[in-house]
Amino acid sequence: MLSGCTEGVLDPKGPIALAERQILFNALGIMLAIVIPVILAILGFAFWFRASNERARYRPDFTYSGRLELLVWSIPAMTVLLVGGVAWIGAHDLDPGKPISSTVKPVNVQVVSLDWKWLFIYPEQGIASVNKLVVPVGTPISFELTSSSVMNSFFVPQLGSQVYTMSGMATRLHLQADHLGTYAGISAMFSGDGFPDMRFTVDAVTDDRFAQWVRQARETGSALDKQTYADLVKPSKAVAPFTYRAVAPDLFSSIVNADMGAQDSSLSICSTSQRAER
Amino acid sequence: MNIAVAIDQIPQDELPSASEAGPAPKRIVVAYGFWIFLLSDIIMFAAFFASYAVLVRSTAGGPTGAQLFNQTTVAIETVCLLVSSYTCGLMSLAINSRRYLRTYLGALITFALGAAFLSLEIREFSSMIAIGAAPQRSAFLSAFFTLVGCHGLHVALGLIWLIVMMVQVAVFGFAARVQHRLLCFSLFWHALDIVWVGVFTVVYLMGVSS
Amino acid sequence: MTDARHERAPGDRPSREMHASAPSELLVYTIGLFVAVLLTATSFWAANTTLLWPGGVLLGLAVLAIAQMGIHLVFFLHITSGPESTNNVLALAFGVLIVFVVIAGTMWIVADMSTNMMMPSGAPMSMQH
Amino acid sequence: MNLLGKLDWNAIPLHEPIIMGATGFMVLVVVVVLGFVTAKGAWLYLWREWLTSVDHKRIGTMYCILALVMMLRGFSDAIMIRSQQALAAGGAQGYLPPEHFNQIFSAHGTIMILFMAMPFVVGLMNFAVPLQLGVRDVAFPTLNSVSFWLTASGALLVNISLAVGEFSKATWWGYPPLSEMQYSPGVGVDYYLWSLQISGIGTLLAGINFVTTILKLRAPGMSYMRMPVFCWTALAANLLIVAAFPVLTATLAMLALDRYLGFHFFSLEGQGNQMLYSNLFWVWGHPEVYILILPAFGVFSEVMATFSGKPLFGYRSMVAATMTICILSFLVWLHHFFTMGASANVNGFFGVMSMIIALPTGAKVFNWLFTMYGGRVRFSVPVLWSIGFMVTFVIGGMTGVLLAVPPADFQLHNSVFLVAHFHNVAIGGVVFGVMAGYNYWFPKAFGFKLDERWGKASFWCWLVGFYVAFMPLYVLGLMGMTRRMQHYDNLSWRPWLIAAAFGTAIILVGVVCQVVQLVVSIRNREELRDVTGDPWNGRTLEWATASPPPAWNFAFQPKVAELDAFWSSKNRAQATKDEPTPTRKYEPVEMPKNSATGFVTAFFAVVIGFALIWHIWWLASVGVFGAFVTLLAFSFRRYNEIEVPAEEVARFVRSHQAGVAA
Ligand code: HEO
Ligand code: HEM
Ligand SMILES: [Cu+2]
Repeated sequence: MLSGCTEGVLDPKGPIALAERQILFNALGIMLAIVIPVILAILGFAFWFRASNERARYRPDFTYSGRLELLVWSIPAMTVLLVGGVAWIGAHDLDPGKPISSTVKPVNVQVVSLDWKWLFIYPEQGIASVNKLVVPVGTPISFELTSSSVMNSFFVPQLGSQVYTMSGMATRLHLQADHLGTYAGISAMFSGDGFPDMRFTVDAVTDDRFAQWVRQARETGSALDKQTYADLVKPSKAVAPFTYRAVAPDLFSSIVNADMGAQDSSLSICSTSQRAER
Repeated sequence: MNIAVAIDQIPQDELPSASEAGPAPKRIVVAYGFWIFLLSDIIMFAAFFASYAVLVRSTAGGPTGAQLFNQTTVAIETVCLLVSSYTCGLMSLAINSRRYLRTYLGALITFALGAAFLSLEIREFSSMIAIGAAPQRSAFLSAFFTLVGCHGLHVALGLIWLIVMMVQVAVFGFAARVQHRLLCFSLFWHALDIVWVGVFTVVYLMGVSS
Repeated sequence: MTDARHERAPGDRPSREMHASAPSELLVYTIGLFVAVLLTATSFWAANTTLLWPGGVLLGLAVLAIAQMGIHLVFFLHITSGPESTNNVLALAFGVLIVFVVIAGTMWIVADMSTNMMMPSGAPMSMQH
Repeated sequence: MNLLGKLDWNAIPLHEPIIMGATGFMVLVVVVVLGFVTAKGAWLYLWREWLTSVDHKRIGTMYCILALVMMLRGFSDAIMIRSQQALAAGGAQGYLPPEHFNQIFSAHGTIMILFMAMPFVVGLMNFAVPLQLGVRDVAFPTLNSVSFWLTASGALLVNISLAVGEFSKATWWGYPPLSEMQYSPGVGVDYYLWSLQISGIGTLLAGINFVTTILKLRAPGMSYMRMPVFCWTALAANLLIVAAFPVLTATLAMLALDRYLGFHFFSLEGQGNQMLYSNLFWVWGHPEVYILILPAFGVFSEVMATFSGKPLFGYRSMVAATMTICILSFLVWLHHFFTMGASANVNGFFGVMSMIIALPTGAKVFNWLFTMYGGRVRFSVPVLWSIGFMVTFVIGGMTGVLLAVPPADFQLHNSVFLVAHFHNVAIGGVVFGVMAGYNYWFPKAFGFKLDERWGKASFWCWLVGFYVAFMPLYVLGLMGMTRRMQHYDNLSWRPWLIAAAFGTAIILVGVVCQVVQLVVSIRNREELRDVTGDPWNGRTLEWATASPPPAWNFAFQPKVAELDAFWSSKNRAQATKDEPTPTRKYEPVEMPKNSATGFVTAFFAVVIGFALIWHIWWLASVGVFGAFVTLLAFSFRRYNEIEVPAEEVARFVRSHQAGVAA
């Protein structure tokens, strides 16, 4: 029933999401093995030892049993040991900051969450895109993420792990799409009035189509420099996707550093004061 | 059934250990309650210390601790507090032996030393603000002013409390309730010293030496 | 004044009847002051000397501070390990545990995240570095 | 300078029909209540017997009333969220615009955790703990009253925000930078800050009071291993309060400094660090949920033992589990932000620590199970809530452990799967627990039982309603739905959200049944009257005195020689039935005197809070001064105790015994 539902975390389209679904199922399975019997026992005991049941033996002195006590602590301990192992190993294997091992050279993408839209910068290709992420299939994507203002969380459920975007910092994430298709992307961290519209789409395309898209992008739209960025950063909701023909090379790092040093604080201040006026 | 009977049926034998001795006397209850309060207060300070530790390098291009702190002032402040803790202890001794004059004298010296500490701190703060090192300058300075200022606020409250207590000694004498409060006061005052040890070590000395 | 069966109030000294050999209270406070001043002076010296290896200074300051807090507890707050103040000590231990968890945990977590996030220079980090 | 700070007529949202309707309704209720009190001429009675009371039973009762009222408020918010999400699919925007919707869920979370669940558990502890310990009151009765009224002040401020200004739109976490002045320039976050700050201080004082009470005031003979389990869980919860709430106080103070004075703790400029807030918030936030659940565990322990007609199975192991949870709950907080970018070692460590809590919790579940084993379980209302809890909570606990697996959380964090998890434990654990406690101790507090039929109806509606309302959210979370969505595009979510709304409607019926239960029980109180003081065949000392207990709780100091003192004494008395009542000399009882300190201080706290929210500095100073003078006046009061004459005590006992005999 559930797997029939599209677009969820149970319908993975990449290695990370696939592994995470497996971990989810494994952990769930381990726990159900104990939780279901417990639930049945609760209902069974309650039913059998109801006061009106003449056949149940009344044993008011049954208040301690060393053997049962041992059992009581060791059954959950076994489960915790198993699930804890899964958690520890999983945390290392699927660490969002860990690059995906692959023979294919990864594509780098820099992600900036704005109020309330997403900016994707392709530093090697020298282009940028708003609210639409295009990636070649079978290629690891290496993300660096930051925010122009409040906290957000970059999340493509069908590709796997989410990670926060925070201004003044750059978080890391590695994902990969293994199947052609279009996937939904969202912000998973509440960021104010425009939050529900902070959606983007992910197009996983062939290498050729990707190259073609890059070429197209290079030919259309305007260039993204500090001026146009200052325009872009103004709060807006439900923005239709578009691309930038070129990107100022150090734009991402200046966004990350915007509020740190005095030199470029105009970038973040301008976004924020406008929003405050609302 | 008859409840009075039921309670009487409970065997009553010797009560050996402290945990079975029944409700503790008021003095112990009050002091213990205050003890728990102090622990919670120190945990609050822990949150400020943690924030300071996290933000100490975040000077946003502004002045650092090493540039701002004057060790001589800190040393004098420390001596004031230490000696005031001592005189506060002497005051408790006077209270236990119910000597008015010594109590007032102890309180007076404690108060004077506390006030001296406070005025030094205020001087330090205002001179920092005067050269632009205000809490709004950087995260580091926000954390500094908050942590140290919170301790200073406690000292100020302690001074007000001390005045109130002396009035109460004058009005009620060494009534049990006044004695309990004085016990709490001395706990409070000593605990502030402990916090100050943390402050001068972490903020001033480590800030200057590293 | 306190019932012998009960534990002691924090801040109270053991009653004289029970410990006839206990030193005079004035002496206790005086020793406390003396040792505290000594430790404070050592701290100030350690922070300013060039004789010590820099990393050692921080460690030394930390140890001196903890020692001094202990002195205050014992000589000014009269905390002892005796059975008549078990509850006081237990509460203190709980508090110290929480203080440790809050400070160490916060520093650990934020420092870890900061290093992971390639924070630009001047980034927040723990003080030990 | 403006005398009213930021306050003016625009602060009252006259153009918002929904808000004005809610406000009108609230005002109406208040007017009706006040009118009723006036009509009955009960003001003096109310002032003397309740508002200035320092009796722990009265204060406990008022806590519970506050919680029940706030539950209605929080629940109305929930209905609005649910109906909005059932409507706003595809292009539809529903009936709540974002700025309104965002306030509602923020208020719902804040209210449910801090002004519903907290007062309820504190109220139950207030009522039951001193009775169970066999003492006359808590350690600091006047402080207790201050605590209660400060909590009520916070709740009042939250409700004022409905009519004057707005509430926070920055979720119940209040994460900066969203909650900084820059992004939340309105007064909403300030309402959040000061209501939490004021009630938080009240809670902290209550925590100190209860730790002291439990550790220092127990009936003679009640060693730790003879303390009722509920007292143990109360001790653990209050230790957590004492340890966790100061961190909240500090954190909120830092955010307030950022907002009011331009400090840079968490701001974007000045190199503030937003991660620090998240970190400190959860240092408090995680223990907070255990502060709520531990007393609920205690209630279930009492209820299961009493209604199974057996001592609690594995008492020592229960105590050990309680204290283990108490300590462990301070070592897991990072599981609320696995996705912030910590390294694998940190995530792994906190993931594993979180799971370890399942160990003592599991031990508890098994011990309740074996308490039923060999018992005679009477299915009264409290037991139904308890069994409903056991089944529901293990599911919620399991999904919690699932979320504690970092890679799983990378996908489920902030999804409605998480919303389902915490409602599963908060409703299935805390709400069921306080409901069990409410039904269990009500006859003790008022001398008559609650109606069983309506109680059962309410239970079944809540149980079924809960499953219908929240199981769909697990599915939706796996389908990739995030929390806090004012509207959404994905039409395949809609059927599930409609189901959830339907479930909420069933819960609504349950809530109505509860109200009816109370009304019916009050009306039929003579039939439901319990004169014995021991309606359930109880085991602990609270059942050894009359219902409602006299102000002094026990005419004679009970002495305790074993666990379940009252139960064993009843058994022993049965064996030696014919012995005559020993004649005892009644002694006068010293009781703490009533005091208006709590009420007046809290009044000034509201003034301070309101003034700070609206930047009315002079008024804030007046408030501080007023509070200070109030406390000062209290400290100069000459007599804090009154003596109840021996004859009055004797008269009460005799009339009670006559009632029992009749
Ligand atoms: C009363 C409240 C309550 C309780 C009791 C719990 C209990 C637990 N919680 Fe939950 N929680 C609560 C309230 C919340 N939790 C949250 C969020 C939350 C998150 C963060 C998710 C995220 O943000 O992405 C995690 C990882 C957990 C884990 C756990 C665990 C492991 C337990 C354990 O204590 C459960 C232990 C119980 C078990 C396991 C069942 C019984 C055990 C048996 C039968 C033994 C055998 C079973 C096993 C060994 C599996 N919680 C939030 C979110 C707040 C927000 O974001 O707004 C809230 C309010
Ligand atoms: C009585 C039935 C209840 C219903 C129908 C209900 C419903 C909801 C809904 C629909 C949300 C918003 C989910 C989202 O963000 O998409 C929510 C959030 C929340 N609820 Fe409840 N709830 C109920 C009871 C409770 C209780 C008893 C508690 C706590 C003790 C609670 C605590 C919370 C919290 C903390 C939030 C998060 C608020 C935020 O996102 O800031 N709820 N609830
Ligand atoms: Cu948690």
